[in-house]
Amino acid sequence: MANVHQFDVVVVGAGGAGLMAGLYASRNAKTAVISKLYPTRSHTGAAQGGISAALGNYEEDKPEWHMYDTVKGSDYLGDQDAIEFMCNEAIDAVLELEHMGLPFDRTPEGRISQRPFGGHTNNETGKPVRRAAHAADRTGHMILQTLYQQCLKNNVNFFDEYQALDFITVNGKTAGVMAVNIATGELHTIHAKSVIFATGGHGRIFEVTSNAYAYTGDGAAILLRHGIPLEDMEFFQFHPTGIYKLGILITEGVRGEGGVLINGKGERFMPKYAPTVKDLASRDVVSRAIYTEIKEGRGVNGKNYVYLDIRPETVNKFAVEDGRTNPDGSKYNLTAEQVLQKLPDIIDFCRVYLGIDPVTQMMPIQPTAHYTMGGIPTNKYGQVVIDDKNTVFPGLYAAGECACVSVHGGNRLGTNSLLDLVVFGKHAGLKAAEYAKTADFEKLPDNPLAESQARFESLKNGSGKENVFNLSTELKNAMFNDVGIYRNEKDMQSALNKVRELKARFKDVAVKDTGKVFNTELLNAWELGNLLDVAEVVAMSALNRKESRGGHSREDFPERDDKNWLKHTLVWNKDGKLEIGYKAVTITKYQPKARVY
Amino acid sequence: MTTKSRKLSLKQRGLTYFETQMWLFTRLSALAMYALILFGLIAALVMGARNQMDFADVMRWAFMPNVTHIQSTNVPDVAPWSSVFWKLTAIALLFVATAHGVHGLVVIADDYIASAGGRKIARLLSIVMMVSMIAAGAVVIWTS
Amino acid sequence: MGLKRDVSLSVGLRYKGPSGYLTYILHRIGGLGMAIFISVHILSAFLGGKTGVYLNGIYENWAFQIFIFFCVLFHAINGLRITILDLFPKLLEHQTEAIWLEWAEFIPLFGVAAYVISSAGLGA
Amino acid sequence: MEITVKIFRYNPETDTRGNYVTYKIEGDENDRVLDVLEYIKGMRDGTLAFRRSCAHGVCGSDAMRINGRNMLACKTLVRDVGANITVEPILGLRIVNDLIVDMEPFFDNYKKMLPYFINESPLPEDGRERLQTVEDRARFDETTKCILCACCTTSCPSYWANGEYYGPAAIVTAHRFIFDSRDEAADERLQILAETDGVARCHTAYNCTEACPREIKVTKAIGEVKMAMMTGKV
Ligand SMILES: Cc1cc2nc3c(=O)[nH]c(=O)nc-3n(C[C@H](O)[C@H](O)[C@H](O)COP(=O)(O)OP(=O)(O)OC[C@H]3O[C@@H](n4cnc5c(N)ncnc54)[C@H](O)[C@@H]3O)c2cc1C
Ligand code: HEM
Ligand code: SF4
Ligand code: F3S
Ligand code: FES
Repeated sequence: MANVHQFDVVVVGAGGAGLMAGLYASRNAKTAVISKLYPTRSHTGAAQGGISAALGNYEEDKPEWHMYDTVKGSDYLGDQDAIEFMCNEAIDAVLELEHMGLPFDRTPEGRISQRPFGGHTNNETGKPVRRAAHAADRTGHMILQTLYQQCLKNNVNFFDEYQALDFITVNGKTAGVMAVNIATGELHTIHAKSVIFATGGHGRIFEVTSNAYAYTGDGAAILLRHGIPLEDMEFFQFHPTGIYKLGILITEGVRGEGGVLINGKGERFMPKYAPTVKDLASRDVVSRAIYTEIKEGRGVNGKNYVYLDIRPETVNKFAVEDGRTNPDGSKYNLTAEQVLQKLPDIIDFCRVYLGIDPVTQMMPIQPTAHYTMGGIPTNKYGQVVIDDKNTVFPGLYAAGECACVSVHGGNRLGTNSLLDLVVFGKHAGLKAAEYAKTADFEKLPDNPLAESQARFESLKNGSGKENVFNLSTELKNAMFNDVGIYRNEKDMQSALNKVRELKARFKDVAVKDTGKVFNTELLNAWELGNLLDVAEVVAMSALNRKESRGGHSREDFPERDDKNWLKHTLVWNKDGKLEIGYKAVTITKYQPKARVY
Repeated sequence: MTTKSRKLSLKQRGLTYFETQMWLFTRLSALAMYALILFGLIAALVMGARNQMDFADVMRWAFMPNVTHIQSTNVPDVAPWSSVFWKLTAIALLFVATAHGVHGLVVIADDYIASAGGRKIARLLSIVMMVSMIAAGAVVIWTS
Repeated sequence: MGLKRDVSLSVGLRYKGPSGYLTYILHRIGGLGMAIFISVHILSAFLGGKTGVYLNGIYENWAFQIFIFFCVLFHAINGLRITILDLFPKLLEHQTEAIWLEWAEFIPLFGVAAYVISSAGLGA
Repeated sequence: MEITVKIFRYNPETDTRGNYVTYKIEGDENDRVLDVLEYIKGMRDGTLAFRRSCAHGVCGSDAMRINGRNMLACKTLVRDVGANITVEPILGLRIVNDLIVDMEPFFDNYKKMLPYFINESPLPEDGRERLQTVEDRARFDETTKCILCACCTTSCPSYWANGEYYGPAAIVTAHRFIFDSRDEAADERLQILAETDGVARCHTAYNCTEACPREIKVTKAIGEVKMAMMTGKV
């Protein structure tokens, strides 16, 4: 058989999670990393603000506080064993990145610099604490680069611009993946003992999003087709501050540095919604606050946006009001130079896309679809678990945004995702290599390519009535408007119907390009198929959960309901029909209580 | 915590590499040529170039102050130009310009010759060219 | 499969950079021109006789002289810019101004010289 | 407003040379050129091939020549370039399909720079971070911004002439490590760059600096590397 490669471990995806997994797996096993984008193009590179760890480089901080904040941030839906594990590993994980050469910003003592971020607090005073380790406003970029560089140093095998199309399983065990070499159009079989999925999120189901074009939920959709459930897919994070209309992210670090949100009347409105931490409340809270302001007619010029203000005079004025000081107790005083130096990329985005200068003008922002809390269910070692009893699927792992451990529960705290990548990426890599040591290669089916080929062929041979671009636009609009920040029964039902209608129409999609070399049209169509599959799960899970929690807030059920809904949703695909089940939340130290910021 | 400053040895910093040395030489020789040309130009002016000669003559003189060049001007007294000093100056300029120019040719040749063998040949040829040019030029200057 | 990487002169010149390609290519042409000229010149002086006179004839042609002067002047001015910027990378901020300055020096100097040489050449 | 877009097309399976196709579409002056391309791909001709991912200038996928100059399609707005837009692939790399070029040679050069942190000395005893002053960190800040988009290298006349030249992007990467006070292999990298295809190939043409979408002062960084070679101070 042509184009068959054999590796102990194959990692699908070369973002932060995939590279970390690849790096660790390759130390103990023969490992390949395949990625549909060149690794440095992965969306981890877009992460701006920082990675959290209770290093305490400026002020006192503890992993327990980090854990509590994360649990609270998750609206008590996060599994506390996993959260504790992650927060305890955080310090070493960040230090390891530093040892790998990551150029963090520095404190005057030469240590890793940290900044405040939404939801990170000193548990004793309730005040914001500096926990986000950062490299200017391109922390993710530096993590991605550093990990890729370390992989090069360790001679990890890369298959760049290979898109995984299918997962191969034999006798309920992992046997490898199928991928297309985008540059030649050839299908390849990668025979492996362990497979790690790290394919990122699926934010492209929404109209306004900070996510990359590549965020099409490939990993989740592939596994869903193989009977593996998806967990908590109703929880999608809307980041409060995306550039108006474009959705490009303005990091929370802006508010960490003292920026404030201003409504159309020129008032700062966050104190109304979060009296203690104000603009630094967790994301779901801030997004809802902005949305409420807009709905109640206090958007700017009656439009769907408000302002984010980082002009030094505003920041310093409110710093006095809030009693914010420097770590040494001196007066907090932000200068224009500091803004330029700490947030260079943000300044650049504003200049390029808005034509404004944030040092002298306010930025028009609106909430933007940002992060997938749900995903492929795993335990804290990255092993994929396929039911409510946490049964492990042999040889299958997932990490990063496509996975749901779940450490983010109903709402992720800023900077916890990058941490999630490195911590669980590492453990998934270790476990996958360990499994490969003991397991044997499964015998490949006679023609492993058959199914993918058939799928591809049917895409190419559709009747050609439907247009990919139109279908995806309709999908994104339906999802953004009806399964967005505020949700209700009627809208979600209509979105679900819409998705199903689109799925039916997708069968007749037109693909004109018959070439082999970089046939992006065909691949885009294939990705749309994934988006539709994933969107259906999202809409269905959301419709099903009759309460408000974290990123999922329903107008018809505005309260959190711990009695009935303190549980994870699991959705399976059983022969084309979705089935819903549940899984208990692991609660160890912190019992659910009301969540106020 | 203090700011770290390191100093690398010649070898460590790559200065023992031919390419780096020639890079530096190209720039230094450029400055040297300016200096020598200016020197010749001033000499020409001092010796009466202002009213007896045309533009081309001055240029010729400036770029290579040897006897043959000066003979073709109207300067009455060419005798000092036969001195060893001016001969050596002219030869120095010749040497610097030739080395600079020939290495420049090598750089250009490298751009269009990718094979290691081809590059070797180009280099060999250029060394031959440089040596013969300097030798021939020196003979002309010295004997004129 | 695929198209070759060759970048032709005209494609390169159409690239809308900060005149980087133009100065680069003119510097090259200038250097090459001078190198050829000097070799020919030395050769002619060294050989003398008939061939010498013949070679002399080529480069004493006024049009050739304008070309050589162009080579010398452009190469010298641009070379000075490169030398200064290379030895003091801090000054690179002023690259654009440097290129402007370069043209401001080159154009009048070359214009005058070309006029002098050509009128002398045509007059003779 | 009406936007006229002239796009370089090359189908590797049928064409022996590229040609230009013009599309007229309705658009907004605040659209990104990438949006325009997406629209053309979506509604006019699905076979149009180009790379893209992040859509906001941080992944480096979509370097192309827009109106004759290297830019990221996602970081260029219609209002910046006007309603007549010409889009062509970047120069100096093999064109494989429409706007897509073969990036392998580019990344090969990157990989020659030992593009990873090297420090074999023992870690601090307390297991904490290696210390670095704010000034030392600032020393190489700018070159850490590189997203390997190849805008610089493919605008460099020297690279056009000679694909063996490592190119400005690779030197930027080397700079990021050479001037990192924690890294210990500055000498090895300088020696690699001292070879025939290293910094000596840079003729200070400055196209690279002008092309860099991350506003890295590329020529200056190269100049600093050259000076480090001369003075040995890093
Ligand atoms: C604008 C923005 C800012 C953010 N800022 C922060 C922050 O400050 N702090 C924080 O903690 N988090 C932040 N996040 C979230 C965080 O960056 C992401 O969740 C995280 O980077 C995801 O990493 P990943 O490794 O899972 O996926 P990615 O880095 O996206 O990698 C996915 C990989 O999978 C590959 N892939 C996908 N599908 C396939 C396929 N079918 N075949 C082969 N390969 C495939 C892709 O090529 C890619 O290499 C931010 C996110 C965004 C969008
Ligand atoms: C005042 C006189 C001169 C100055 C200031 C000067 C300056 C320079 C500089 C700085 C370079 C390096 C360009 C680079 O690598 O980027 C160079 C290259 C070159 N020089 Fe000169 N030079 C002068 C005279 C000459 C002469 C007399 C010759 C011919 C014999 C010559 C031939 C060349 C050639 C062939 C190159 C290579 C061009 C290239 O790499 O593209 N130069 N010159
Ligand atoms: S230096 Fe700038 S132009 Fe060059 S690859 Fe890096 S980001 Fe792109
Ligand atoms: S364009 Fe090229 S020649 Fe040098 S200054 Fe930039 S690398
Ligand atoms: S799409 Fe990422 S840089 Fe343009």
